[in-house]
Amino acid sequence: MLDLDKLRALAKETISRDDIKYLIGWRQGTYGFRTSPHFVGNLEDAEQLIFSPLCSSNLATYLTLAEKRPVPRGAQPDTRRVAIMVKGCDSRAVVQQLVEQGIKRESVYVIGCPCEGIIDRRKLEEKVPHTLERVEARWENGKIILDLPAGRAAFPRDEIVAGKCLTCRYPNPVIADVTVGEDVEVRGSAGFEDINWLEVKNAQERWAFWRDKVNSCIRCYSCRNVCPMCYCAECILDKLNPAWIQRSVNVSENTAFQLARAFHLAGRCIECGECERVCPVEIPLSHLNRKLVKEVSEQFAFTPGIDPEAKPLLAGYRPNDREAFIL
Amino acid sequence: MSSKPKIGVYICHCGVNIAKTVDVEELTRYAVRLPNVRVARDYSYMCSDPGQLMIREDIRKSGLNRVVVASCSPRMHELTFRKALLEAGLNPYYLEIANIREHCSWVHKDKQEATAKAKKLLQAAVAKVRFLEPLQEKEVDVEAAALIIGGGIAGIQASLDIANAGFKVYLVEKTSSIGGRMSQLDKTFPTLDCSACILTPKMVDVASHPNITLLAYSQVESISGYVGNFQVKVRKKARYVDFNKCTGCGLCAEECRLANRVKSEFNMGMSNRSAVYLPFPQAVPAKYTVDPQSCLYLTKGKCGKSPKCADACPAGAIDFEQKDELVEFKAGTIIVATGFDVFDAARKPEYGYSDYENVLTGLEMERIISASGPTGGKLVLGKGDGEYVPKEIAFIKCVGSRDKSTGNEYCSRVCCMYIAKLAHLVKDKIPEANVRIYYMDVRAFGKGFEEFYDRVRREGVRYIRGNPSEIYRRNGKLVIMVEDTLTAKPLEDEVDMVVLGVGLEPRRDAREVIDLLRLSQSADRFFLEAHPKLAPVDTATEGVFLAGCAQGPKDIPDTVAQAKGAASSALVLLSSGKVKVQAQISWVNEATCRGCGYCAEICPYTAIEMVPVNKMGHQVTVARVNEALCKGCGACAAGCLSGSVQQKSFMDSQILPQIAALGGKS
Amino acid sequence: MSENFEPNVVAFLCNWCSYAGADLAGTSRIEYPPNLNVIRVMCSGRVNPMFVVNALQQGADGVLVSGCHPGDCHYMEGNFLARRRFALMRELLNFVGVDERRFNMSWVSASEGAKWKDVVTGVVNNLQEAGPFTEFPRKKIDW
Amino acid sequence: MKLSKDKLADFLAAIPGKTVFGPQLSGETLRFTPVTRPGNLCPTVNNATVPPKSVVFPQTETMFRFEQGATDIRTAEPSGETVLFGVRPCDARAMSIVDNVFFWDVDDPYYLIRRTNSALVGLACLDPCVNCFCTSMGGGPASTEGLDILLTDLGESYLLEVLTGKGEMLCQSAEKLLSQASSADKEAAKMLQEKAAAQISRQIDPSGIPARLPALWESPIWEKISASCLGCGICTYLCPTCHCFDMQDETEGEESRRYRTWDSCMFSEYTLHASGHNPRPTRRERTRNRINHKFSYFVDKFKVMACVGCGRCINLCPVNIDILDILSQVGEQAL
Repeated sequence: MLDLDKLRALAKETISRDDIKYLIGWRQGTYGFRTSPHFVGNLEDAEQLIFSPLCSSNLATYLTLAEKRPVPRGAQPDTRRVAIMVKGCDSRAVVQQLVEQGIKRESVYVIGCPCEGIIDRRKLEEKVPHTLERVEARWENGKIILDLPAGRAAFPRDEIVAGKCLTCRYPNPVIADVTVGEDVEVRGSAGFEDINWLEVKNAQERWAFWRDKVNSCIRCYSCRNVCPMCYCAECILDKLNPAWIQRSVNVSENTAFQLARAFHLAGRCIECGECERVCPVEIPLSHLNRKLVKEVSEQFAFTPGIDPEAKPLLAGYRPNDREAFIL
Repeated sequence: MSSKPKIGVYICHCGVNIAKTVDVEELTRYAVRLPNVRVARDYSYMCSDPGQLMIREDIRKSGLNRVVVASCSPRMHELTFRKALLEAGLNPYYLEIANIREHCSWVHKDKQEATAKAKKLLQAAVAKVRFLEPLQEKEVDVEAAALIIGGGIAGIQASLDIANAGFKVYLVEKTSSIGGRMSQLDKTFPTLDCSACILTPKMVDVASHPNITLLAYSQVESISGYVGNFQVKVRKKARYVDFNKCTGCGLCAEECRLANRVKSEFNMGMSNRSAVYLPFPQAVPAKYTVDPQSCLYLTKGKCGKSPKCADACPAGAIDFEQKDELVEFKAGTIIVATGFDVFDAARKPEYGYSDYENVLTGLEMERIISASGPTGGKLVLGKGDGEYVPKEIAFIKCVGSRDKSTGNEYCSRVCCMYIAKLAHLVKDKIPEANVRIYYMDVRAFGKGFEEFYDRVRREGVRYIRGNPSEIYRRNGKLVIMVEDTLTAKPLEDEVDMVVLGVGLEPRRDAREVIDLLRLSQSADRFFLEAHPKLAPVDTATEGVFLAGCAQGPKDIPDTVAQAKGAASSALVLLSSGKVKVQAQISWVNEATCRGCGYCAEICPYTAIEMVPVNKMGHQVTVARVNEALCKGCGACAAGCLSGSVQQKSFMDSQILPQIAALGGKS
Repeated sequence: MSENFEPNVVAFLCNWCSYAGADLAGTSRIEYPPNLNVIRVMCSGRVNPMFVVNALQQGADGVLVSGCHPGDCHYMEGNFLARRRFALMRELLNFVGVDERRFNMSWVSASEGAKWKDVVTGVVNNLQEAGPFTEFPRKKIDW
Repeated sequence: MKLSKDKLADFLAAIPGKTVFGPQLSGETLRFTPVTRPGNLCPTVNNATVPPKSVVFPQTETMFRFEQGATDIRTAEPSGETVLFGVRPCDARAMSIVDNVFFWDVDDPYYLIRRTNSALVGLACLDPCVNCFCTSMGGGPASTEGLDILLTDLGESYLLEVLTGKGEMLCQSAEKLLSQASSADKEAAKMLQEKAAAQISRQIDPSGIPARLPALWESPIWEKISASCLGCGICTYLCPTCHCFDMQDETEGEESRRYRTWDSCMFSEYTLHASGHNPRPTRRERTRNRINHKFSYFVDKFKVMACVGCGRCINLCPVNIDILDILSQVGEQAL
């Protein structure tokens, strides 16, 4: 079990260093089961730092989301490191950002947090609706313990964790300058049970499934904006000249948008599941990503976000890549 | 950006080639209605002078700033029309071609369907041309040197022509001597010149030419760069003989412990040489080479007490410490003249080439008949006391040519005549011999060929039409099973020897050359020329030309002619000293580039580098294209996630309108 | 599907092999169905997989991407890069329920005019069976 | 009046010549879509994820059509009459607030037609969500502002209060399906409504906010609040009072249309000039604008806050940016 005092002490020590700009972690949210990204800039902020099964956000997004304001003439940009707390999946995002030169190794200080699974708020709220009081949670002996207003409750991990955690192969950070807590056992399935059921349906059934989902997309772009791999200064899908995708919201443009988003993550998606978590209309976006993860793994034996020195999948090839589909 | 598009559309009838199937008048009426089209005209031959004049006049008078030509493939006349634009003062890249001939009128019969398709193709071209941007053609200097790969007659001829024109030539030959296949031939058809007599003077010219650097016993290791600026790396294999000290006296070979115990490649394994050898007496350079595959010292590390060759060499030229040497140089142009391999007769087991020693290939027969060959020019069979003069001699043609079972559907072009020549030489040496030739067809198409064929028949050589099915041995004789297809009678023909007219095949290591130079192969696996008729010595790789049998089977005159053609093409580059580089290359919008480096990883030419730039006071990395290295494939553009890398003339903003035009129901 | 359905196919051909192969089919007067229209690119490596999605949106019933045979790419590697990209795009389209006959890829060399005809005929015949693309074309709804 | 629940289908069917929109499942979430089978209606669970503003102010709406090169335009067909069934009081109130904008200096013709052609049948909120704070914003679970009819769920039947002439017209066609409500029914409804109001535990007094905001323009709170903002469109797209739109042209062949589609001030390109300059360059300025627009500029112009306390932005923000938390920070900040 994670000792919060130790975590906060580490955070204080870290932000006191001259070469650290600030630390990105999590804090308790404003109500119920929410947590929020927390930017620790001083010792006081560090007191609110937590790490628990409720810490859903992939903070690696903030490494590339940070806006670069113009540096006044004569001044120097602040190039100090950003300290960041990462779960296993989040750490893969950091590695992939390194592969893609989105960040530099010397500009981040990675605090690894081994993770036994993150609560899916929707699953939990179904079991425990109408919770306004702030709730704390922790892992204990394979269960998740919640201090609910009505008293302590223990839930079997697999009942309330996010789908991504059930197939997680990297609960322990793959990159870290310092680690808090002990490494945990890999419990996620290596299979693709989450999408196999959809794959076996016929094309009409699959389209019926997706049309229904995509039809409800409101194009709020939260899936894209939350993605730690989506950090183009100007997204190609926002361009008006040429307009790859029109602004009108309908099945055609929505489908094209979601296909483009998924395809742009081919060989890059590190399965943090944030796109699906944030979707306000609950489109199972991870399915699209997972399908590509499956193909990338089966066809090319490739897993992104593991090796900072890896060559990007779609920037290379093997002469003997599968080509049974080619006429 | 440029001003509002004013498009001229020019629709070619191509005589009846297009007009017969596509309603060109209807197409013209349709074109005028397309957005931004100012003028649309049709004409019988748009590529003709009056056709081009029509375009130029319209540009001048109507102020057109974009041109669409609906005609043949852009691979035919894109350059023609670009020139017309340029002459009229318009940027030549404001042109788009709609291919309504090869992709439409020639492949469809129904006039209505073909016209409808032509409309779509035209609409797409108009959609694209609106978004085209002017491009500038840049020039780079051409390094005044040529690389020629292969030292056969093609490579020799090309080298001499280029060297005589005053340019530097690097001639790279894999074996220890130039001369190639021609040096193995006895006489040449149909004139019966002595092959060596006409070849060796040229070989000597090569060796002594001040402009030619001969790199024999060498192989090209790598080629990078681009037309005008190829960086070449050649591996000079160790000869274990000091090139400068060796006088070619041959004492080493005489003293070699393996003297007469190593099969001679030059004589097709029918005679023996030493482990240190000169492949044939007239070899150029006339320098000995230690064969690392057989030399006792090199294979076993020991040769008696000391290698006898070294002891024997008065010049002290033997040097077992010699290492391969890498030579690097720049070349502006490259000629590939790597020649051919003969068909491996063992792949036709029914002819018993592997089983019966009296079944020979044509090239082996050349060596036997040659005065410099294993028998000194005597045509005899058997050895020692069993030696006898063959009386019954058969030739079989099309072995490994025109034969689907071997994968070689093509005609090797030389077999008909070299067999006629060999038959003549046999009759010359053994007048009483019975010579017959089994054939499918006789193709005597060249200058003097038919006359020679006639002469050989008059000399008593019998031509029997039929493709033998099997050869077997009976009572010490060879029996040919064959059906005479003119009389429809099965024959069992008993002979003393059989000569197989084996065909020509691509070099077995052709793949290496392909990888080296990014060449393509045609269906017959020989190297593909840029155009079978109009660019027969060019390749898809700019600045690289083909000569000789590397491109396809041909006889000596054709080879020499093509070598001269390739030399002339190379000289065009070398003597102009400049070459235009691609204008349709990639370009990076540094403002939106996220610096991920995918494009740089993708680029097969390392034409993209990641460079640091200052954006609002922050150091960031962006991609940048080296314009001289970029070949304009556009793979980077398709791989860029933010659309920041674009290929000029093939930009997203130009292709998406094409897609829209083709997708729409017209 | 109805025999009369005439599919609309957008094809992306590399300049050096497939476009030249299609030219050769023309020069050789090899007849094939008129349902396929070609966009010329220099290399199959230029074809952004999103072009396929875009073509389907813009009214194509099917898409063909054709390049040089492996190892023959004029630019050495473009077709290999394209092969990977489209292997994935094909699976993704299939996963959302787009009939797999709608996306095709082929290797056609400059000397394979006859193969080009076979490819076009095959693609068109398959799409005739698959019928019009109705899943997510841009429609004039609301117009 | 009273409407028995088993007669709801008949009631909806009796409305002549009007399209009925109601909360129905679209994908995994509720939104207002045309009702084809009343059985699909989900009026009893939580409020719709997408507010009913999408009916009178569709996310994508054609304005007019034109042909390339032509000089005349063809305006869109006027939409038919609609009934919005099951509208929550907060969302109805939001529509009245948005009316201020679209009927301000000129009447927006597209909105005008859709709005005047629609009747709103409300449903009192008897089981508010955790993040509802309508009572703090001048509304309540049974607020009638903007509604033509208000229904209160009595278990077997709805208590039906006709609020406007439009509401009366609706009932006329279904007169036979309605029965008189007893005073006990009315009493029961009132009890339920009061209980619901009491259940709303998130409270704030926003009255001081408009005055404080201008003084906090350069306050560091904006930097802090926006630090975790992803810049997505959830809080604005799903806000019942947000009403910004972008206009674009689409062309197919020779035919084009101009349409408008929701836009969000949280997007970086919202204020991006063609020159590349952006007056709201970072999420700090955008977050500040969102709060100022709702609680300062709108109040200046229309004397009402552009927030009804529906709680959607709190529920759905991916990173727990909580508008009540922002307001309390604004309220607590030293000026």
